[in-house]
Amino acid sequence: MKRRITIDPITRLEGHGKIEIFLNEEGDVENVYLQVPELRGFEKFVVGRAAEDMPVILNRICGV
Amino acid sequence: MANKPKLAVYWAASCGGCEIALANLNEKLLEVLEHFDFVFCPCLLDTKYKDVEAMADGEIFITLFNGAIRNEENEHMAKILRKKSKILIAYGSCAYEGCIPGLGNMYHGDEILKAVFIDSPTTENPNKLLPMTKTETKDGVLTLPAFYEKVKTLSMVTEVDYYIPGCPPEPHKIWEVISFVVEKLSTGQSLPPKGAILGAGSSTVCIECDRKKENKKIKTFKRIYEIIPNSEICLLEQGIICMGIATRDGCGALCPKVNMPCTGCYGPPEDVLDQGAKMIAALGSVLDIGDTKGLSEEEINRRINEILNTIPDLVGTFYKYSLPGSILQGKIKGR
Amino acid sequence: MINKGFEPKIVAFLCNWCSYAAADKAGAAQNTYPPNVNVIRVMCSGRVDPQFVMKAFKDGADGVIILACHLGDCHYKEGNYRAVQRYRMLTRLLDELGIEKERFLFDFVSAGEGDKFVNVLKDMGEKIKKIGPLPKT
Amino acid sequence: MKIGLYLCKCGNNISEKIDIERVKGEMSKEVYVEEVSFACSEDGKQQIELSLRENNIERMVIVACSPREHERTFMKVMESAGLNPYLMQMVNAREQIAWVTEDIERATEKALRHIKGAIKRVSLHQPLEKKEVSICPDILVLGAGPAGLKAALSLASAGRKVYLVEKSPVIGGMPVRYEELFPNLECGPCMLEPMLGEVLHGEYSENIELHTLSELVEVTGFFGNFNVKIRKRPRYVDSTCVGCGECVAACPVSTPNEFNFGMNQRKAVDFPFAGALPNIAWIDDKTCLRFHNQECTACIEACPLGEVVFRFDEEIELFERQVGAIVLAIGANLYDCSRIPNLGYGREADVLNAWEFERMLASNGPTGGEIKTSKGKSPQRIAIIHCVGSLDERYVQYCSGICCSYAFKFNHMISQKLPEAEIYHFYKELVIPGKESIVLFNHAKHNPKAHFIRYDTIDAFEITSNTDGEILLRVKTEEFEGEFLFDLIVLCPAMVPIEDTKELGRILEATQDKYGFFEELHNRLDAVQSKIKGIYLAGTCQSPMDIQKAINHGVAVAGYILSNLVEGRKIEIKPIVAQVSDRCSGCKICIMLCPYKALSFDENLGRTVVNEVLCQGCGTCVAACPAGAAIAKHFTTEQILAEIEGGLR
Repeated sequence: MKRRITIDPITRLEGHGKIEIFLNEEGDVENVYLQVPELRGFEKFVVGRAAEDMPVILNRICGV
Repeated sequence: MANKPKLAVYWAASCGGCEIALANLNEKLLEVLEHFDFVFCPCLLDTKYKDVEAMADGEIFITLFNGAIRNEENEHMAKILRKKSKILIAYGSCAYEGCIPGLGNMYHGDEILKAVFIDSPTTENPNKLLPMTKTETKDGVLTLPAFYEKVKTLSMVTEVDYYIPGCPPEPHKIWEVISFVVEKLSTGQSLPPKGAILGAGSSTVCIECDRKKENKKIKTFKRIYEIIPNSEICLLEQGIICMGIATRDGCGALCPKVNMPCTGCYGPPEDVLDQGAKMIAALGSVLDIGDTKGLSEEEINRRINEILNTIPDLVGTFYKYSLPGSILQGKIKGR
Repeated sequence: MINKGFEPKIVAFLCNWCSYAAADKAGAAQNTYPPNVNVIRVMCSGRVDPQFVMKAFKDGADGVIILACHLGDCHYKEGNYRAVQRYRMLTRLLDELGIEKERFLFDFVSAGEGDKFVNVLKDMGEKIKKIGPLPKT
Repeated sequence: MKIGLYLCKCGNNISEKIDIERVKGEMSKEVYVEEVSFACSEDGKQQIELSLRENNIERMVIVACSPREHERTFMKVMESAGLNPYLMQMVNAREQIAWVTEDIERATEKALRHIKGAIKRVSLHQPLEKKEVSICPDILVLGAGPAGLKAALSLASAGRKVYLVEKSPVIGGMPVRYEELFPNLECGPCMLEPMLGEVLHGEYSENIELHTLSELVEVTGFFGNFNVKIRKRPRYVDSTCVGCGECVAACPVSTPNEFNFGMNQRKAVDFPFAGALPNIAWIDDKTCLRFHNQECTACIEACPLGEVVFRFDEEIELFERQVGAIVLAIGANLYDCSRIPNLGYGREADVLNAWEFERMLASNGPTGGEIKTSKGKSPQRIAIIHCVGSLDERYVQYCSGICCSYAFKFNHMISQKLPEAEIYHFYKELVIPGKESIVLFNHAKHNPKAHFIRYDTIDAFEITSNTDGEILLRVKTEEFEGEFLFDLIVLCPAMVPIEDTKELGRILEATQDKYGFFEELHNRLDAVQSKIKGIYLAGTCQSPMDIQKAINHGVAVAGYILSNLVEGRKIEIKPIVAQVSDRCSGCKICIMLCPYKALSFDENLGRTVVNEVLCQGCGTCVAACPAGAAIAKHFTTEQILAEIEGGLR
């Protein structure tokens, strides 16, 4: 029987992740999708800020 | 064991620094565990969303919610945790006022997606694909939470009981809140009124800063790489924009203590709605444009502008942590 | 974009001694002007907290104006200088936040200048009509 | 909280433009609404008062005319209804809505917006109470020239204690050194001496504590309660001196006499000039031999009273006094003519400024009143240059308004003393204000020896001397070019602030105008009050003026003080002042913003405190306070935000 296993969220790491595992009729893994639902957009909002603010802003990408 | 109140810690749009601040309680964490059962914390425990959803309403005693509301999932979790928790605390600057992710409020949501997935020089995306909330695959439908146009604070999407400011909150302040709550509970006393700010003072960082403060007059603003500041005198008086004057106390003036200006992570002090507005009010009042007697309006404006030109980025400077929680919440869009 | 029927909402902060008196003078002269202005009386233009300006925009104003005594004529000596300095700084911030310069003005109106008061308001109204309403958040 | 909304129809001034029925209809049930025909009339006030009582109203919004017109009226109504007068808000429906809006519907909507704002605001109002502080009725007067003397005398005769502090050893100011005064050639000392006598030993002189050779060095406090510190330099001669002058004759050392601008010598012990008051000798320790390690006793020996009069061990004395008000009457200076080098002043001995010439004309002056050149010659050709430094962007922009008048007095006095002398008036503009100056002008105009030449800029002159000791004056203007030889040139320079203005301004925190004179509160309505409450301005330290105006200033200041600072009456503090909560972090942003110096930092409390006597309630500090710790009573941030929100939403 085909099955779908959802691991949401993936844990004991920094960040947000979700894993979708699709099993085939035999119960073997047929496909796995890793999704990262997280986006904050540092790439965009650092543009135009003062250079000396970069260490202050970018160390908030990951605080772990 | 079973009688201990339950504690949850969740992160929405955040960096995990708030979890680390909690971990920095070190051996005191063991004391926390004496009083509470940790039931949910993706960083540390394997509890899944569905486990949380399965809990009874109000089953969790306290949820420390960190992270801003950047997408649908953040909001969904905020609402779930609200229902499941007796006390929901906006823990850390992101949940309290939007913090660094809130700088995204200067842009449209699609501008951000484009910058990240299409224009970024390290991204290979020839088909210019953008994340979608629903994707049909041969295996089935995959979903992603919708990316919001605007970052919201926790209180914009659900009712919040208390706030703990800071990016991140200082561990000793977190301990203060926890022991305060434990003490109130063990002695049967009532908790502070809803909406209270915990783990911080009501004044500003200056009250914790030992630097010598005199009357202020600013001829020109200095960027931090331009001078090595005197470590005894108020940084603002040396021309460095220190947000300490308009930032709630509680951190112990960490940054000024190491000769760096406060960047404002504890948010505005009590009864101040907008940190940036207050910085404008204060700094705008002490610009030293010399003797104005007999000067024409043009000359006065020229002198004011000359000083203001020395600040490169007002929003990034004054609203680094508080844009979504500020009065205007971000850039007015629509043009 | 033509904004037919769009009547901009303007919040005007008037200082008690000069510009508020000018508004009264315009009244006494029955010098009519569009009624789209909400007047907030403050003792001095120096009392205008940038939070007030932001709050006005937030609550639906399409334009905000601060009217003060002429430089050198402030009833409180220097309050209007402080107000000008803050205004200049706030204009820059509001610009970064997407609020056009036409929407936030500062001007000097003495107690005798009832006509100027009316003209400044009319003029501001016309300019805001051209750029349209401020998008609501 | 029960809010009462009273709608004044103002006859039909308001009701014909604002649909009162619609306003009533849109009010929520919690708001009590009532119409009044003429709210400000006796009937109207009674109606409101009764209604406030009968309906148990706690807050009132009154829709009527401008608060500038009737806010006080309705505050009184509140009081008579037993309510705190500050629990009220006015909507200016007449001047700012009914009279300026054509369309009834839109006027009504505008009124509704303002009413909603007012209702939201008034619910946040706080009851406020007036406070009172007691005062010290004594007064410090700085400067004993005509203005200061008149102020001191007026106050003393009203029974007030006056501390009259004069920097020099002599009282009377400048005019007491002039032989004759314009416009009617009255003798300066004759005119002023009765006043000086009054101060020294008149009916009310016991109310005046005079300190010559003294200066203000420090002041703390505020209107009603200043603490002033005075530094008194020693005179070395006590008040038992009879002023006989025997010591002067005996004194073996001389020095240039500054009271005659160095035109002659005086002794180490001397009187500044003949007839100077107080008539007590004065020893100049910079010159006297005894202060240079020499054993001179010439004066002691010559003195008919002997040693008892002398106080050589006197030292600089510092003392404090409590006063309620301070009068600044420190006078003015003449523009330094040497800053315009082409005029030769300071270089050519026979180019004098007006003060030097006044002393030359004075019978108690260095020449005994004789006009003569530095070589002792009787001058036959004299130039009087008006407008020196005046009306010139580079030097002094203004016209002092008195120079032409005294220049024509000079003309008159010269022609009396030297009937043959030719007098040339070089002027930029002729200014002869007032009802009397014309007499001296006419006299000069009809004087066949007087010549008038107009110049456009002070650069028109080139003044040098020739080998004969004559002064060569070349003048070249657009209309006129010529070369003259003069024996004497008199410059009439602009009146400018005295050097002490700046330092005293610093001590008192009294501001100066763009020219450096003490700045008045209002140039027409309040020229004798400084911008600091309780510090008054009299005479030429405020602006150039003649003696008449300076005397008037003295009286005006006394009048102000007698009505503002009444013995036994407390000073009422208006409730609309700033307040600083203990949330203040001590950043000190606010302190320098206060134009009234009402804010100071309290080291013990660790925060800023407000002096409610000085605070005028402008709210600039409140807007600036980044900690939200400063509060503007009756204009709180929360109240104003509520008014904004109420009017927009």
